[in-house]
Amino acid sequence: MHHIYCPYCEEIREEEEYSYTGEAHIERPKDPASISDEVWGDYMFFRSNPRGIHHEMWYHAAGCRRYFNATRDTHSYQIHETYKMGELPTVTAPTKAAPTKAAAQGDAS
Amino acid sequence: MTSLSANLSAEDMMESSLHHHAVHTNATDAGVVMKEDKFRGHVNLRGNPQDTAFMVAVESVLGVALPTRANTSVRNGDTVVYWLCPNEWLLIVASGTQGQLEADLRSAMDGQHIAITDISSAQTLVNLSGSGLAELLQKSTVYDCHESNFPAGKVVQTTFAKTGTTMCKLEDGSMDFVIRRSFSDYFFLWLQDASEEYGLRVA
Amino acid sequence: MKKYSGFSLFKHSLSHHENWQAAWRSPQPKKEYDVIIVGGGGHGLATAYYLAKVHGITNVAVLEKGYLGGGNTARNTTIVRSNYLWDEASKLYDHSLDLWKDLSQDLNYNVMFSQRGVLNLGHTLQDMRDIERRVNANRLNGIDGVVLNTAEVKEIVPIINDSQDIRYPVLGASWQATAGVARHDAVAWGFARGADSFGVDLIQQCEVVDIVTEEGAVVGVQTTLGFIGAKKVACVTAGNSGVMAAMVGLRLPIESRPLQALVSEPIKPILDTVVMSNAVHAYVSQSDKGDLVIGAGTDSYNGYGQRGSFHVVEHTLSAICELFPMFSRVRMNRAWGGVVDTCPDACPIISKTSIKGLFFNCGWGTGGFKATPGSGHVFAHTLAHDEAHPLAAPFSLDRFNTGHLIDEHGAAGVAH
Amino acid sequence: MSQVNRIATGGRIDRSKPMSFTFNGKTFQGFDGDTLASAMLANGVGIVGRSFKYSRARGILGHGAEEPNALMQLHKGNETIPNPRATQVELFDGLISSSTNGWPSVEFDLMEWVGKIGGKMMPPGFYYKTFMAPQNMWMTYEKFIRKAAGFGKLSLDPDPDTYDKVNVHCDVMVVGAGPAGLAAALEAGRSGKRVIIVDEQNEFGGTLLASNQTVDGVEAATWAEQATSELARMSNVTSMPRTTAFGYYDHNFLCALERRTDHLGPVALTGTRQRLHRIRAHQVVLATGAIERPLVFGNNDLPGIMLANSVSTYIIRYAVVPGQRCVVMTTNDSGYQTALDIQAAGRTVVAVVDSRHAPDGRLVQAAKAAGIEVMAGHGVIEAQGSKRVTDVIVAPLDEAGDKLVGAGKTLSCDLVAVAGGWSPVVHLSCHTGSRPVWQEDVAGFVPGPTIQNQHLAGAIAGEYRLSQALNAGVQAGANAAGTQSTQVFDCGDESEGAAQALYIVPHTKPSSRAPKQFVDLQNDVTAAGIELAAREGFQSIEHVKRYTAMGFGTDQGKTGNVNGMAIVAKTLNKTIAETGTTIFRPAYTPVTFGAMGGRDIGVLLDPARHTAMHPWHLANGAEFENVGQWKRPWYFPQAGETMQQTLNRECLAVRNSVGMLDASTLGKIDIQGKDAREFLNRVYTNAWTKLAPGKCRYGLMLKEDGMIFDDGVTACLSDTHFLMTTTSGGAAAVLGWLELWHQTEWPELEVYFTSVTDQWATCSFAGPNSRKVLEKLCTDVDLSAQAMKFMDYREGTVAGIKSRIFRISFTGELSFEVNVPADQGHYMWKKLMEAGEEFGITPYGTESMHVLRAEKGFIIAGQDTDGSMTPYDCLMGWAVGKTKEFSFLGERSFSRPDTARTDRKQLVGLKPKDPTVVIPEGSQIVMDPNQPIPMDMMGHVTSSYWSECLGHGIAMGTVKGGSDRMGQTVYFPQADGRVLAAEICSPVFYDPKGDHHND
Repeated sequence: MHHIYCPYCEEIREEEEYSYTGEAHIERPKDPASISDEVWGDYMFFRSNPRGIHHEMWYHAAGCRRYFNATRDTHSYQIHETYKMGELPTVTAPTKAAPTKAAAQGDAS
Repeated sequence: MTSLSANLSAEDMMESSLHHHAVHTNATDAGVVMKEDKFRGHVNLRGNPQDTAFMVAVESVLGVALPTRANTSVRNGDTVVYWLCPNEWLLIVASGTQGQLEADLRSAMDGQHIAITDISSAQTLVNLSGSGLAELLQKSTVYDCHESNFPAGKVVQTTFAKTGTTMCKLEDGSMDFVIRRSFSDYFFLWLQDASEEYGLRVA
Repeated sequence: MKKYSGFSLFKHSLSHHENWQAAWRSPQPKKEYDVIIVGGGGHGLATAYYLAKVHGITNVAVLEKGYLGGGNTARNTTIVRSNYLWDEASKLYDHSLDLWKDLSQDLNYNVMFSQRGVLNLGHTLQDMRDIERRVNANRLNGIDGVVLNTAEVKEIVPIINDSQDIRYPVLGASWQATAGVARHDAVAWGFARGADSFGVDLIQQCEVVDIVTEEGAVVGVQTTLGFIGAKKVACVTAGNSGVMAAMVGLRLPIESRPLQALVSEPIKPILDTVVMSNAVHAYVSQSDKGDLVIGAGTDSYNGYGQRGSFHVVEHTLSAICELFPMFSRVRMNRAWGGVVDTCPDACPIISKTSIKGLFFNCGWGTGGFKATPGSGHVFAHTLAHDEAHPLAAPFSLDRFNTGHLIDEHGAAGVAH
Repeated sequence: MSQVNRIATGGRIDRSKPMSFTFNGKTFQGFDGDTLASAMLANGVGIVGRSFKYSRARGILGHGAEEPNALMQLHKGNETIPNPRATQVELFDGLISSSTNGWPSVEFDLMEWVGKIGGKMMPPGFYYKTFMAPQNMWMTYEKFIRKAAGFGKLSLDPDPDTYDKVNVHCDVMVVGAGPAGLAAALEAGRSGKRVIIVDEQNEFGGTLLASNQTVDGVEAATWAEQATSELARMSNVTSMPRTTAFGYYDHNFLCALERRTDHLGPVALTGTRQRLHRIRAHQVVLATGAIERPLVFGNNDLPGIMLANSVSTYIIRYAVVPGQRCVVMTTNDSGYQTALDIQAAGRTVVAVVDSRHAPDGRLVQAAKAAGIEVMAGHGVIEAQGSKRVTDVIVAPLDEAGDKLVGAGKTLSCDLVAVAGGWSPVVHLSCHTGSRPVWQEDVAGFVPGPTIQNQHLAGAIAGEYRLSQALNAGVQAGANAAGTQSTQVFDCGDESEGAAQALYIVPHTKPSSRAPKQFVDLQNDVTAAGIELAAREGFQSIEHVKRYTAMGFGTDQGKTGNVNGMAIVAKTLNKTIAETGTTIFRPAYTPVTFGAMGGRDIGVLLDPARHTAMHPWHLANGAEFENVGQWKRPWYFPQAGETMQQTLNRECLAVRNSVGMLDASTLGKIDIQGKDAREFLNRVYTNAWTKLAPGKCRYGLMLKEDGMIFDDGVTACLSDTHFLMTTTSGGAAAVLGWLELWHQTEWPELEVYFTSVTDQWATCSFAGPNSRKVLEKLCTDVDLSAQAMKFMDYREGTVAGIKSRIFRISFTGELSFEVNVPADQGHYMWKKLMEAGEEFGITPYGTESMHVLRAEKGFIIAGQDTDGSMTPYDCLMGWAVGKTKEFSFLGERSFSRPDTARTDRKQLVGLKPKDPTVVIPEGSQIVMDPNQPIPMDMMGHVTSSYWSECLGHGIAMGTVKGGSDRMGQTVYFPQADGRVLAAEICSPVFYDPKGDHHND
């Protein structure tokens, strides 16, 4: 049962107040019309899904109704930090850079 | 209330979402006492607290400065202001004055990026008190309502059973709850069930 | 492989069961294999079995970082059904159901496939519309299924709460009589024993730490037991698929979520079928040992911890007590979690990748157990021919670029 | 009946409060303070149950949560409780109990013979090896197998009890109120921190209550009482006996079950039977103690063979000696304490059989001094007897304890107390994913490393001696509370002799041929079975567990697991550390479903949301439909009407005069800010730049994949102020969606969103006479067709209430929606009903609303769409802006190859060939009704109704390439063999030109 610090309410609150809303720092392509189906599909569906450090968004649904980011270990469930939208994480994965290429790119039938 | 025609009183036309529960009442030594503070004016205010023009304008209308510390509230006579999030407040004012308040605020903040929304009918204010309150709260919300964590004046938005609430601790130790209209029947059913062992009185 | 039978049991009892042979060897890895299957769960072992049996490819290793069948195979609620909505999905799952029917004899291992029937309850008018739609689609695809009203549900499950005054009354259900449950461990062990008998190397306690490629093609894997060469690498690693993909700098349309399940203490038989309700999130059957086996919903967050949050279990149990008021006095014996690989359209990925020789079979989410034989069967074909089995073709990765998703959320909800 | 084994004095029972109870129909006496188990033993009850697989007679082994055998069926009727352990059931007067297995009785069980004969054929895994042929016979075999399944029975009646939950928070949570826990709680409590201490037993004290040691000169039990009452006096400490911490979840969240009335029996049906405590603790102290291990030898499951420490507990705490002539088998000093206790209780100690060759600890000396025979370097290799142990065979062992070095001799006895060492209760520490580690010097698994704020104290960390436990408790309490303490307790328990790590006592025959040597009594797992599993290749400890079912019982292997793991290790020539352990899962002891369901059942399962007009709907006999959490009127039947008759009446009223719908449940979002228009442009498919104040527009909302996810009408109140409506079920999701995009992608847009769903009550009245009705009540708005056009919005006064008036239509008729503050909604509804009376205004529900909109071909998102439909698929390209500057959400996906196909399923109208037919919703659509199965399905029927005003059935459905198939005939094969047919047509069946709503 996660116990999560809301950077807006400035308190640790119970998991029941929040809903998880997916991987953080995924930017919508600036000009969707100009990009390939692969890049668009990548943006919509493909995720890094690491076992370990993960930057993700939570929505304080039963609280202040703000979205914020968390750096959480998906294996130990330890939350290293939470930070406001627009801010960058201070804790990042030590290992090789998060994969950027969607597995479906190129020939993938 | 300005919107009412002269020959009709508020009571004739208005019905709080908890109206049909007013009949429920039992033991005078009830451990939980529920009192609805109905028909108060509820106004949701959005704006940028870093913008002094905004803060000054609001204070000039309300007579108190907006609370900018998380989970706090201020009071000024009949007016209560709850902090909801860094750019959102709930103003609870005397019944029927919300229309005027909205007008005053709009004129005071003409041209600013704000939002003012009258939600007086969307929710109601319920006060719970009594010797059974602490335990009732433990049954009803995941938030830690112990005095060491919940001093008078604090405002918390959290879960209440399977719905949500905004709650505020009062000086006398009782608690005010903001309950959404459409959930108020559920709220009362829950209250009845959860306060069974303490006894419930509707004042 | 020494045949199992009632007679062999009797024979061995005379020698106090001292002479049973091992169900499978514990070999050291060879230098190279034609195919390396990463992941010794049901799907991986089934893939190895059919590779050897159907396609004659036996220079195969299954690498398992823990123990065979120790992941989701050992953690699911063992429901087997094929009444999915869309043609692509229902045909794949029904192919699997066909294999289930003869699996025990095919493997000479009793997987205890018990066709006791599965009910999917409807609680709202829209639920019932979806059920009608799904059952009609199943029927015209040759998959058995009927729509039942509340009274007919009550006939099949006399202990169900059929009151229409409850919060979400049972309005009806879909009923697949040929669906049921199976013994999850036996499925993994049966496939393992079968694959081993064809010469497949099952290597446990061997974790793949990297996938080695040269010029965009797979050449092998780096493991805790050293490098092992391979012409083809097939990842059948469910919740860990994202981790595998990351080894070659790829991402998948998958998020790994905790899925929890629990069992009660054993009680005398009281429930003879499988009852599922997506709407109130409750899935329950009773095992041959007497425990009520219950599936809860997925947690909302990514998690590899094989455990979830308590409120998810609470939510399911309040629904269970609503549907079966007498279960309120039963006690939960044990709860656990698995790591499910959830896909945006709640359908699997059986696919090549942009890297030559690297294949993935994943994305089965909450519903993979039922597909074990079918998944292995079509994936083996895909590996053997470098070309998707017709039933697997719709489940390639490129559907996420073309938009040809097969959305089983709409009607299937949490598709246990 | 006399209590043959009850001691005249001592014990923590109240002899002045005798209590009678029944077991398997026989009546016995016990005392207040007894458990059912101690009372049974006091009365000389031997056999309490039959084993799961072999139906062997079983007696009581332990005295608490570890008990594998004594599973009871308590009470009668709907109060019956299956499977509680007799060792954990507090005795009360009138308690009714029976064993859960055994036919015709536990004393004489026919299944025992099946077990004896068939047993040889039933090694672990035998199911997997047979019952395979023929395939279809498994269901038949299974029927018989299932007959033998389960322990207790369940009543078929609903649970009469109530349960609830509380959310509690504390600084320090102490689990276990034995010596370590009490010391920790005292230390933390004195610091003023908020402390919660729980213990599963009826009183605090744990082992202190069954000890004749002293703490700083005070009797152990007395010290416990003093500590307990000091804690009770601290207002910052919550002490909870009868409360089991059963689960330890992430971030220091623990669940504990408080049993409030179980000890009073089923008399206390009022009040809460059990309460679940959901505890969030800053720091946790685990002081859960240790469980004594039995030893594995031939027939070690016979009644009369018990844990030594349990025998001592029965004697000292309950004043019960469970036998006359006792053999103690031990591998460490603690067994000697039991021998002394038995002797002190006036019964015979035949011998202490010690596997160690030169034991000489303090207790060993004491036992020898007391004249007790000690057989060092020996082991009990086999017990004998049918329904109770009558003899044991004792043989000399080598130093290591794994070989016999001489002939055995027989000792006659009726009680064998086994002391095989201790297993720390690590269960809770495992729940958050921490794997226990083997610690050689304490010969047990102790908790592994964890990231939780967790402290260990006492036997759980292998600190078995009383003084160790107390002092560790003090330090753990101090660490948890962030204080310092130098307090040290003296219990005069200076070090004992080293224990021997012995798990299975060798027999003259190999395990496979020796009498059954049980490891897990509840699941009938034997040493031979475990060796067989290893032989068959099940070498991972998890495999052994799964193949043999070791540890899968309701005791989760509390007594058997470590012995089993040791046997696996031995078989594989590994160390126990190498073999490792299985991981324990919640619950530590079984937890009632009802308690976890709490109050969230019945009407409280999920909130039911009501509109302001709900009381009127109730009073007027509405049938309701669940829409999301809302209760919406489905239809308003009148006496004697069938549902269809009601719908016909309601629909005709709208078509011919006027009808009214409560539309308050539609989601409403107030949007303010100068960038509101731009924001709408981005989230809706159509253009909002030119929508003038006082005008409304219908909008489609898509996910990025281009699929419709919600729709609704949005009104422009002013250039910077809009009111958006959403579907009833979608309101929360849409608001979250808008906030998501604003907060994460477009924070620069100056716009605010506020939910006003509950603020406005909406009376939607439609029909040719709707204007006339409104005109009667609205004085300050020109409602004429010229002045207030279709899709216009006005503010005005209706029935004296300031209202928002929309001229929008979901029925195709002239139609108005009056929105008033919900406090006045009920009043407004009544006034409109009054005003409409002369026109026969008719309230209608969602079903008629569905019919009316279907006659016009309007979609219902979620019914006609399913997350796989684009606007084009719904033939609603007209609602998609083609020239919008910003690429609105979902637009990009239209050009994906599959989404761009022209032969996608499209939503069309379906006109039944037989006008009297209403095609069932959900019917699948085929072109060739004679095609053999599998048939090619073209789509399905999403909506279908009888249209009274048109006089025929109408339907909407998805059809592949439907828009190019107008006029073609499609077929709907039904389950009952009928094949219905319809013609593909425009979905607009009624008033295609829209004269009515433009009227």
